[in-house]
Amino acid sequence: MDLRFSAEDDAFRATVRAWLDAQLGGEFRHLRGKGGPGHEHEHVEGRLAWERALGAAGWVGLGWPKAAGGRGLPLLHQVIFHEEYARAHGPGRIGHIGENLLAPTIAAMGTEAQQRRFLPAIARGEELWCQGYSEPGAGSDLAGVQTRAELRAGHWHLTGQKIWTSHAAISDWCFVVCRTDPRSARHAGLSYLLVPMRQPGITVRPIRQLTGTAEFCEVFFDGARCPEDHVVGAPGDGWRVAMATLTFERGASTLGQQIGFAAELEAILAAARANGADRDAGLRRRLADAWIGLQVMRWNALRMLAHGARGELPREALMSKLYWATWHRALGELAMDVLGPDAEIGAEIGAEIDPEAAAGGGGAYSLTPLQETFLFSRADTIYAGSNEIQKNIIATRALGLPRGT
Amino acid sequence: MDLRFSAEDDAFRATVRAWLDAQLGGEFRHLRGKGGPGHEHEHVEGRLAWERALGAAGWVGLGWPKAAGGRGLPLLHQVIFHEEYARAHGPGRIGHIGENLLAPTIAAMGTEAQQRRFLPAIARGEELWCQGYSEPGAGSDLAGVQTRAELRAGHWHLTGQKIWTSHAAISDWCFVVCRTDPRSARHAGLSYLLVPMRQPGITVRPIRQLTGTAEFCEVFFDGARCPEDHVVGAPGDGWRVAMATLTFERGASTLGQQIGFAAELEAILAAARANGADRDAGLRRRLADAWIGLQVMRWNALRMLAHGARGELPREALMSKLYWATWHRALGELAMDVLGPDAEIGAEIGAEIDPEAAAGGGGAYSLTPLQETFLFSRADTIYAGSNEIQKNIIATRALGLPRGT
Amino acid sequence: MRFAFSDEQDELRRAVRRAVEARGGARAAREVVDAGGDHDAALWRTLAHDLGLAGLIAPEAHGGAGLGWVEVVAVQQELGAALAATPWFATVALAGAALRVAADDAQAAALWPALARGARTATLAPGAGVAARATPRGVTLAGVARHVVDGHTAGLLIIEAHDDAGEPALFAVDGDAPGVRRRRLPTMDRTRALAEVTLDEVEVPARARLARAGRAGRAAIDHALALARIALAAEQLGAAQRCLDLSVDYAKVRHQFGRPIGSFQAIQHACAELFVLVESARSAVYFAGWSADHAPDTLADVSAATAAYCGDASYRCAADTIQLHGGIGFTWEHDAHLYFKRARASRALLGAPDAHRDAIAARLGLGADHVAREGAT
Amino acid sequence: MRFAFSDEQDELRRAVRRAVEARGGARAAREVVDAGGDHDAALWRTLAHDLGLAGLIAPEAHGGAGLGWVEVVAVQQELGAALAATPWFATVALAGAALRVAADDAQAAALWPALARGARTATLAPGAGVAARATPRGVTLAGVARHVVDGHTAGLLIIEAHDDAGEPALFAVDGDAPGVRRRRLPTMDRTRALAEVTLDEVEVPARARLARAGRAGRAAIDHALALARIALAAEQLGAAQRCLDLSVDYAKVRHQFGRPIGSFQAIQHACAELFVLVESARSAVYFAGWSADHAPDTLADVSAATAAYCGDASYRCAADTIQLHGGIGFTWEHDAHLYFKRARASRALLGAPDAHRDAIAARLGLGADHVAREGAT
Repeated sequence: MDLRFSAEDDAFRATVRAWLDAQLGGEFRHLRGKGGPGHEHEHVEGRLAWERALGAAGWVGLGWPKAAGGRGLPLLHQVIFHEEYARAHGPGRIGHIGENLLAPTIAAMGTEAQQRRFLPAIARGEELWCQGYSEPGAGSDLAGVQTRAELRAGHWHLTGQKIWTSHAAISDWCFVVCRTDPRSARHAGLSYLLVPMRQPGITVRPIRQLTGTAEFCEVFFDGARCPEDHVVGAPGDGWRVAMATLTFERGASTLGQQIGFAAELEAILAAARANGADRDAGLRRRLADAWIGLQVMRWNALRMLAHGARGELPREALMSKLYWATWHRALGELAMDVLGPDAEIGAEIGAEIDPEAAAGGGGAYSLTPLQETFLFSRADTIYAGSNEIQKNIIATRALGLPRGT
Repeated sequence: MDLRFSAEDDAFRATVRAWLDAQLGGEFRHLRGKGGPGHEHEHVEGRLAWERALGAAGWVGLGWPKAAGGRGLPLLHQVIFHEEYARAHGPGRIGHIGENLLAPTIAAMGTEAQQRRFLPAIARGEELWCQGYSEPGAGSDLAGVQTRAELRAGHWHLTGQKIWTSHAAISDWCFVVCRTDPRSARHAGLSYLLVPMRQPGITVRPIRQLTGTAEFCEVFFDGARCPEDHVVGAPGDGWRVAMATLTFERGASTLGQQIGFAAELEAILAAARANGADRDAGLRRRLADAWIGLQVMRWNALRMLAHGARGELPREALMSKLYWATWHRALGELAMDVLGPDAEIGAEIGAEIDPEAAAGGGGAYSLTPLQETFLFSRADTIYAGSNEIQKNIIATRALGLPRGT
Repeated sequence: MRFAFSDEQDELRRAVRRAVEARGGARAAREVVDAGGDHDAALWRTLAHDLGLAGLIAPEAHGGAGLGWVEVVAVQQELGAALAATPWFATVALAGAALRVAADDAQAAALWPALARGARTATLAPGAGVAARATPRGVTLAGVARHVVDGHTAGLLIIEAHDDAGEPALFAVDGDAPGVRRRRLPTMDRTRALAEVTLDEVEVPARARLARAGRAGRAAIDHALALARIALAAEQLGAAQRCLDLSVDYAKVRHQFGRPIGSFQAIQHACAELFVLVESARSAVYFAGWSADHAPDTLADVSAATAAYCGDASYRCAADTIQLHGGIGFTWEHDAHLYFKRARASRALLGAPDAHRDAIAARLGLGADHVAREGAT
Repeated sequence: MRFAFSDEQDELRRAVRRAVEARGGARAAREVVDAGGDHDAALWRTLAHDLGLAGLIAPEAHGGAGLGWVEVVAVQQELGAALAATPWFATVALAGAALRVAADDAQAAALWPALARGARTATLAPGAGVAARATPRGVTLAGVARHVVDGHTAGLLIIEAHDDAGEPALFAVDGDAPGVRRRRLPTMDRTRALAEVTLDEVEVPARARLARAGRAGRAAIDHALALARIALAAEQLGAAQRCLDLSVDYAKVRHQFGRPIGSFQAIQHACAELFVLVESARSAVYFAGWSADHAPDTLADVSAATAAYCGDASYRCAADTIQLHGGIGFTWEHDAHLYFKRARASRALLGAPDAHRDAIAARLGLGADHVAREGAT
């Protein structure tokens, strides 16, 4: 048992910190703390520039194999990067999906031509990707995908609809799981296509969510095309490729995420001290319990990462989504209970409702950060595998219980 | 909306109360508060005499049809009887299964000969019944029954094993669901037999439970017999009869049960006031919540009973087992938390362990009443349909959700 | 014994249901929200004028129907199911409760008729934020009442104010009286407006103090709040039932993995748990409504128990409704978030569940010598 | 970074596992319970003499292995999995923690060797029930310590006692010293003996007061308890893991409705939730064990967090194990109730989870001016 970082780790951390401090204290100062879950609408142009700055400085693809143009850094160094990134209040990473999902997939299963075409642009922070998995009729059930692609004259022609697609409006590319064998069902006959987003035949419609902002999009394909060779793996092999993509997220960003959680918790603690909610023994214990839950989350993450650094992630890693989503949702509820009746009152307290904004439809709906946490965290237990799906996965994969029929 | 008892109700209540006070203040004084769930081993002989006294005074079969030898009293009068019975600390009713499960079944589905043979003896409190449903391989799943009965020379010959049978050791009769068509499976081919318990070929073995006492029994049938005409309904029709039995419990005893719960809660409140646990805001709220939960339980029961008095019980009645079992189990945990470290300490606090009793095997295991509540209430969410089964029933029958496959 | 609405009470309930459904149910509330408006004026017209419900509990002598809290429960249940954005709750269940409990005959005669006709709306502003100072001409009120339901639109404000000795009383104040400043607060739940009401040395005559003999001061306010909480609980019940209905209906039609999600045990058990909450809330609300009219001695406990139970139950139903709907339940388009936000706001209105539990604990004699013992250690 | 046992630590863990399995695992604890006995003497012999574990943390100079809390965690995890009824926990994890923290060199030299050899057992009696009065000859101890683990059998008692000013200290007292009366209490969990220890004017020399420079008084006791709680949490982890294993194994073989019950989503999700608890408890216990040896500054918080988490997690695992087993889980014959009773007892030992939360809340600066504010109102 040795839970210290090495001297080499510490040196790497210092390098990261120095660079981030310089950038986020300078040119990109206005981006500090912007973007991220629930805030993807903020400072989009600035954050696109930031992606290019990260790429130029070599901070994209830290964990990719060197052969694929990455730096091949060990998992713990990636973790350190994310920790420092969070501590420096780095803006929400628009490039996350390309860097951490698509790129490793192409590196592992793509052709050499695909690697040459796509990886450098991702590493430079120049091309952005979004993920085309979910559909209105296939949320948790990827095998229920109905978007179709037909091969004609050297191009795949796509028809169908994807949903819950983050960054669709600003992405250059989308990796799309779709049905290329019309007679197939379920897992068979799916393919994994790389589709340019900026073309006729693709319509993106933002989905307004309960926070009033639009975090996700619907993407409609109606005759959209991509070249025949923009398929990862063989046609019909899309299920396997799609599943592989899901395993590439090694959790390196987990500790960074937790630094964000810690900041939220600190804000709630401060609110409780300020409004006297901490005089209530029940709230005190819930606050302490939230703190305990966050420590345990950190210890879980360290354990998984320390293990993962030596190879495959252990079966215990299957619980991390369920854990943080449940914790964070409860934190949102705790925040509201700490604020008491004032929890209702929105951001522009002290100001009248703006009648013009209200007339514009949707009403002026400006939430406080804790209200946003409360509302947006309802999605945490739904997206990227709902709590129910996570428990199914733990039961069958970690515990070996027989699949339900 | 009118939640008052009528003058007629009140008069009936006065009659019940007077009789109970006379008996339980006199001849049967020593039985006050004895027996009942978790205490079925107490004062068995005295309680058998009590059953006969109840029968002689006309207090058995209050709700049976008059044609079947009952008094045909309305449901609210039955409720009043049970309330008064609980208030008077009447002993646990050994005759419950015969009176409230078997007798209505025979009244509704038995032959005239069966009614003549069995109902009067139950009404007199003279013949006791136990229920032969569960088996080691068929707990929640009655259709999985494997006990077999074969018709030879005018008698059914039984082979198999039942489990979780209350009062088996002192019962005269058992109604047994068993498989009479050996080629049948699941719900088909079952029959509902009336089997005398005092015969060779039946072995009863008490099951020691986590409280150290034996509440339930195993019953082994090895060549036990009953006459051919001791089948309720047609041979092969046992599933339907068995299901009907389960619907005859109309919940008349529910409010009486709640009076027992209220006494437990009062003891816990007193303990909290005495040991200062009520200085803890968290425990105060949990105690208040237990009190609230009990009020709601009572209001639920009144609503179901008032409705049931006019015909079929409403679908809402499907929740009562789940509600009280869950509430009571939580109450047991609350009792322990109120007692704090002292919760561990058993009944004979102040006395040394009795080395002889200890040497006798099993150790002297004398629990306090609150410890018994804590431990025995773990069974509440399991027996008579576990919480999981209750939720299945609510989902499919009350809410109309499609059955799982 | 009859533990259900009478035929007349049920007809009242159905009439309200028809009225809200004619407005499209929760769609009407959504339109109010999207327009940044205060109320669904059309629905209010129907309720107040066509159905005469503004005077539901007003004495018949003052133009009302003279009915009781069981009828309030019947109406509120349906308004809650549709998240109706009307002045009914504040006017009848809040201010009306206060008048019912605390107004003497002259005050009732002065205040009820306009309310009963639906010509004037009202609200109640409980709390300790306003001070009352006796003057030669009457009483001067000064302070701020926050989170006042419909406080910026109500024609009549019933305001709790405390004198120098800390004794509270209720005062009837015209919403437009000089010195009254009001502004709507920006709330997360936009289907029910909350306002801040500032009283800047507002002078009222002595008769503005509600003063029914023997029913004034703390006891009257507590009684009025007990009634108001039952009305709120009825609204929560209606909303919780609607959430369960939405969830069950969706679970029957939404397919994943080739079968309706309602056939999965996880979904079934979640719905079953909500069913228990909803039906138990119903028993509590009906019992409490009856108690309000017939069992005043136990009303405080019954109301607190009902409020605690329904506050938590309705929040849980609304929260789980989002989860049971998956992604779609998280969108602005779907009604789930409107129920969720209302449930959260209502759970903090008129006291949080834990505050009700504390009140019950105190009445159970728990922690009674808390301070004494703390001092001794 | 290595967040797992080293090879040596894991070999230690496996050796303990082999030892408890050779005794039949929980069956040995059951035999002790059924016989009304105190300990599994055979297992204690193996642990203390064959494996030399009585001296696990004793300094090498005093006959021990000089190892640390990660090793304690490794041992306790396996003892907990089998509910082992031995003096190891009280001797090493309770009294040993106190000696490690608070004994000066002379005291260590006097007390450790017999313990390290397994020739003497020991325990720790924390709490405020015993008074220490200085006398010309030394110190007189008087009072009652309750719920003392193995208090009636331990050869050495480390007793917390408070002087007239309320200052606490730890005293090493011979179990057979004149004036010491002890009796075993009848407990619900019979696998761990609790005793009441009465000190009737027991005279001890001044050197009985553990007095390592700078590590005495409240700070030393808190430090020792922080260590002890981590050891208890490790035991809870082992038991929780065993409960989950029992449940999962049963769910795979038990059939109802024609299929293994483990294929029902209700069972799957219940097991999945326990898995999260167990694995999180493991992370906490391992981290805490490492912190005990390497991060003293954060030890108090880490220990409290671990104790709170593991206390609740192990109780939940044991309780749900009964439910997941259905009727059979409720029988005396099945081990589930042994784990359940131990989990309940352990959850109340060395402080309940809520007490640990209160301690953390205080360190987070919550309610810091509680008393001041209460006084002001």
